[in-house]
Amino acid sequence: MATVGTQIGNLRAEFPALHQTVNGRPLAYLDTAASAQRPLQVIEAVSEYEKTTHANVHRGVHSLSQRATDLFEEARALIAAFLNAESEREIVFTKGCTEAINLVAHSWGRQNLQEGDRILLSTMEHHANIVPWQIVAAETGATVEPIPITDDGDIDLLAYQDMLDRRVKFVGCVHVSNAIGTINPVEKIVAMAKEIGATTLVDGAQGCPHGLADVREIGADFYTVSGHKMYAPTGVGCLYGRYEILKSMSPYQTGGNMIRTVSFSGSTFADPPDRFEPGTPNISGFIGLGAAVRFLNQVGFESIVRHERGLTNLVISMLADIEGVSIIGKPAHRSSTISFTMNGVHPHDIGTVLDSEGVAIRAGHHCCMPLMERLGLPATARASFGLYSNLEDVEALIRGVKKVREVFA
Amino acid sequence: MATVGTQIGNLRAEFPALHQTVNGRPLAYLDTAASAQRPLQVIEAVSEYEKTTHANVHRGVHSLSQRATDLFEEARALIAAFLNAESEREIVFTKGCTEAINLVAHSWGRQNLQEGDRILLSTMEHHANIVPWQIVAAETGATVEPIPITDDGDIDLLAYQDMLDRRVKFVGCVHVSNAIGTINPVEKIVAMAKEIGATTLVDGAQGCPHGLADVREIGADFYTVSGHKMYAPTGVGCLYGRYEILKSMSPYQTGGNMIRTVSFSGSTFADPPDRFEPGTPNISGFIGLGAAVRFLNQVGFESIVRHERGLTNLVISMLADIEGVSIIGKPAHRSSTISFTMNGVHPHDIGTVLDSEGVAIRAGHHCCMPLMERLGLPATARASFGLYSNLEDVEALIRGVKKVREVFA
Amino acid sequence: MNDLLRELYQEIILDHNKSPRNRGTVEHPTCEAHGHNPLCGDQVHLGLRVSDGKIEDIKFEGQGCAISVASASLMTEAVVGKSVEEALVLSDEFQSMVTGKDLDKHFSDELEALAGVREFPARVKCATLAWHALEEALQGKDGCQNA
Amino acid sequence: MNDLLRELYQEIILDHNKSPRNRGTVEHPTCEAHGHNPLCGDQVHLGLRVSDGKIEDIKFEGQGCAISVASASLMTEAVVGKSVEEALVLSDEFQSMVTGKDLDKHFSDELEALAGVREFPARVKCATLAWHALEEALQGKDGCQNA
Ligand SMILES: Cc1ncc(COP(=O)(O)O)c(C=O)c1O
Ligand SMILES: Cc1ncc(COP(=O)(O)O)c(C=O)c1O
Repeated sequence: MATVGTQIGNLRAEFPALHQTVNGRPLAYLDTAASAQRPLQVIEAVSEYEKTTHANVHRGVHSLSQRATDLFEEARALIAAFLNAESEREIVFTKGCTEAINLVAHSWGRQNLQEGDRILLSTMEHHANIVPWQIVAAETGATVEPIPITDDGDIDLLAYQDMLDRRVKFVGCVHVSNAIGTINPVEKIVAMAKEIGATTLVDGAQGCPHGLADVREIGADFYTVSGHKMYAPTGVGCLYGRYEILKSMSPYQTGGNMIRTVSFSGSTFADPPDRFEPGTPNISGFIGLGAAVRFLNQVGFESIVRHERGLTNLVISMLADIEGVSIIGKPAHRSSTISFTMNGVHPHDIGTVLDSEGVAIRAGHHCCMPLMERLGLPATARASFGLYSNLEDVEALIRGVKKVREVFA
Repeated sequence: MATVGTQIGNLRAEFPALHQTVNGRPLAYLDTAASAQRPLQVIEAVSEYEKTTHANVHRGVHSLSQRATDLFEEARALIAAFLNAESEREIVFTKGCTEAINLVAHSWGRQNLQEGDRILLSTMEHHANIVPWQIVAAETGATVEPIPITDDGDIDLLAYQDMLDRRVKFVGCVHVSNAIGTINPVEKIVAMAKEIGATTLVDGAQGCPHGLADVREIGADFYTVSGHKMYAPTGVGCLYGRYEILKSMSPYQTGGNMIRTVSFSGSTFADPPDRFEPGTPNISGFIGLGAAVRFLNQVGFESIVRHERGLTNLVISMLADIEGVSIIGKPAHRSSTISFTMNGVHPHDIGTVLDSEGVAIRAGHHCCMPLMERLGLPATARASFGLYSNLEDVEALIRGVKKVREVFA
Repeated sequence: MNDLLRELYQEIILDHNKSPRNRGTVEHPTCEAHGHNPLCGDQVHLGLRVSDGKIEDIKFEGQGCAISVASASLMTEAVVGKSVEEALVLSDEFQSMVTGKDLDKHFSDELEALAGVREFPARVKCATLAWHALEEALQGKDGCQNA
Repeated sequence: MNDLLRELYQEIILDHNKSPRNRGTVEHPTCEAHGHNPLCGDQVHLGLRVSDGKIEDIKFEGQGCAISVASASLMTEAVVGKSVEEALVLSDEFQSMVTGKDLDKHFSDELEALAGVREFPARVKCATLAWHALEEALQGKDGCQNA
């Protein structure tokens, strides 16, 4: 047990936000699935840029603008390599994972869906990968249907197989469930969808921080990324899209930089990724994303995953030992996110008691209302671990859960 | 002349990016209209947040999330007061001015425009306030028409008056031209549009940095803001909308946080501003925007405007003295942006020669192709001044322009 | 347990959470309302029978955290038998208390038990959910102001 | 004037900018192409008469900065009389030179005059605009590869 927490434990010093007390207790930040803390390397890449290099990108002949553009495009190259994309041109910068999905639903969806077409989404999707499809379905006459899940919290592949027919034009699936931690077999899900010619999107918000994001291995047409879940700043994310499919799509948001020509009689548009990036981008944020990729590459996912898995297994076994605690789901593969409930105690009250002990967890529906309904739960308490989590965090959580028991004895 | 540059000159120390050499010369950053540099106060508000407070907002019961939410909503209150909005609920956070306009075109436009309706936009609009309207016009059957401008670079109010009839449903106008510096009489333009019942949007990207943004005085239904032009980080902006009109609009992007309920049989949506803010917002960026507003309030627009006006008048008179230099436009009111051309020298070459002297200006169409066409110019050179600009900047510019003359003798 | 937490989860609260009073449905309700907190999923459904401007009966159903359940339970006890006007004044005062706007006003021991929520801004909405529903039931367009 | 700038704006460049060669239109062109840099608005229109695989005539029109105008002018001089294949090889080599990919290869004095652009990444596109148009004219679907 002692080894689990020490493998990459010295990295913790790199995360300033972790070193504080909350309600008089050392902070145990177990809300990494909602948003990760940033290493100094990322924070400083951003402030260094602001202090030395800032200028608008792409449009300037002056040196500062050129340097800013170079850093910005370097970030694109870094994330392209991180995702194992074939080229930087396949990376569209967005403000987050939500925007990336909206872009696909709007541009690809309205262009390609029609009356009677079927859109399949897993029951465990985040609202970000449900609501945009409901909107496009209402506009086009397509239907949105949930792919069932098993009681263990896995996608029911047999039921999915049965749903597939030629009218299925789109399949969307979360890579890793933010609510219950399931790692979905997205290669298989994508391959099955491809057999009937459907277009596919994998919501990679929770896949990227755990080293699972290899777009060529996964094979989906689209893969969406959220920066702040992978140790980068808020306000950045990206859409990976196969170049051919991006190239076939009409613009989403429009304005400066995405055009070729504008006149009042009509406008023409640039090639991807520019076509989808109007306006001044979040330059400092994307430079922060590049720094986060560098940081993750340096640490290496092998040790990150080993570390997170060790802590996760430990927490599951320790929670299971506490009377009245239920761990939600028993998926075949799980990331470092654990949802649980306690007999007779609402998750919100769990959250408040834990917070009074310095333990930060999330309580609620985790933007997954359909999943909650399927599980028959109004809400869960969720503890999620990152590369900086350690044994003290685990101990604080377990102590806190026992305190909940006491309060609600 | 000596007093002009010294009024608020000590503020310059607050802007680290200004204190560097470029191509062996002290940087003269005259590209503020493209993107302003940030004061330390803003840079540090962001990094301090990252180091001490970061967590996802709105959805957490834990203390960090509550503190992050408080800071985030404080930023909304600061910008609401800055714009003199009636309430924070009228402020929708976006990733920039471009997105704010796209939101209006998409949500308000598709809901309210139909075949035969007319959309009027000034000839000097930025592409961000043209292309989205072309898209919505193509979808709804409305038409987009340019409001003419005079040779001086002012909106032709008589011609505008003649265009107004009951079929005009929307009027969009830039507050301050980013290309030639015209300050438009937007109160009057809005009032005229209101008389025939049209909805109005003022693109305030270049109005905010000069203290012109008072939404109640202007009276428009919508006013759009770009953070990075007002000394805040990139990746943030906002849409001001009268609450009643926001309330009437259907969602734009969709996903988490903007919903009331989600199920596969249908979803319902939250009230504004939440309705328009799906996903994790750019928390640190908006906190930076709040810090920028605080900074501007401390400095005070009276001295900022006096300072910028002094430098601008000086530059215009000095440039006019140089053989072969033409200043573009002679608007009734001008902000601190000056476009110019030089006989026999393309603006790009001006930009390159100036850069070799450490002077950063912009050269091109400034995302205003229709304006350039109206002016009969392929491009201009543009120098733009901010609150930190000083006499050395002016001298460097003039020296640089003389050097251009030499090179292209 | 630290002091703030003890203030929040007082005996009265825990008791009303475990054994909520007035849970169920009113026979022949004259007005109803539904409260919902989309951030956490808490739900409360209120049924009232108001006659001659007086709340004769009030019951609630729903699910939520200890604070919202206890608050709903305490609210029903506090307003049953009161006039509509009295109930609305009490609602106002209660909300001032839990949002910290009014620190002086004192309440019955029962309602005062919820004062601890002040120190937990994320939980204020839990405490006010049932009261908002009450106001809506009494004033809303489907309400029974004139019943 | 600093050295890099002098390297960029060499006499030859300034001369070709002031007095571009082969400006105008070709009679009976066999292929044409249009180049456009949306970032700065530079435009170049090329007309060629290719016969028996040889560029018999080439002319350009358009507007742009000194670099793009001089580059178009120098390009037309360099390729006229050459075979399509030779012109395409030269185009490749020229682009390697100005992007800094090939620092060893040497050119005629005229073309070599554009090497200074290497140090100005923002201007590389100006120097290659006409050459891209040339490639498109010779290879594009409306081109005259087989003319
Ligand atoms: C007048 C005007 N409108 C709109 C924009 C677009 O703003 P942003 O790039 O922040 O989206 C700009 C800036 O480029 C501008 O100057
Ligand atoms: C699985 C999943 N998808 C999508 C999102 C939305 O990401 P963002 O908030 O960055 O837009 C999240 C995060 O909340 C998530 O966990």
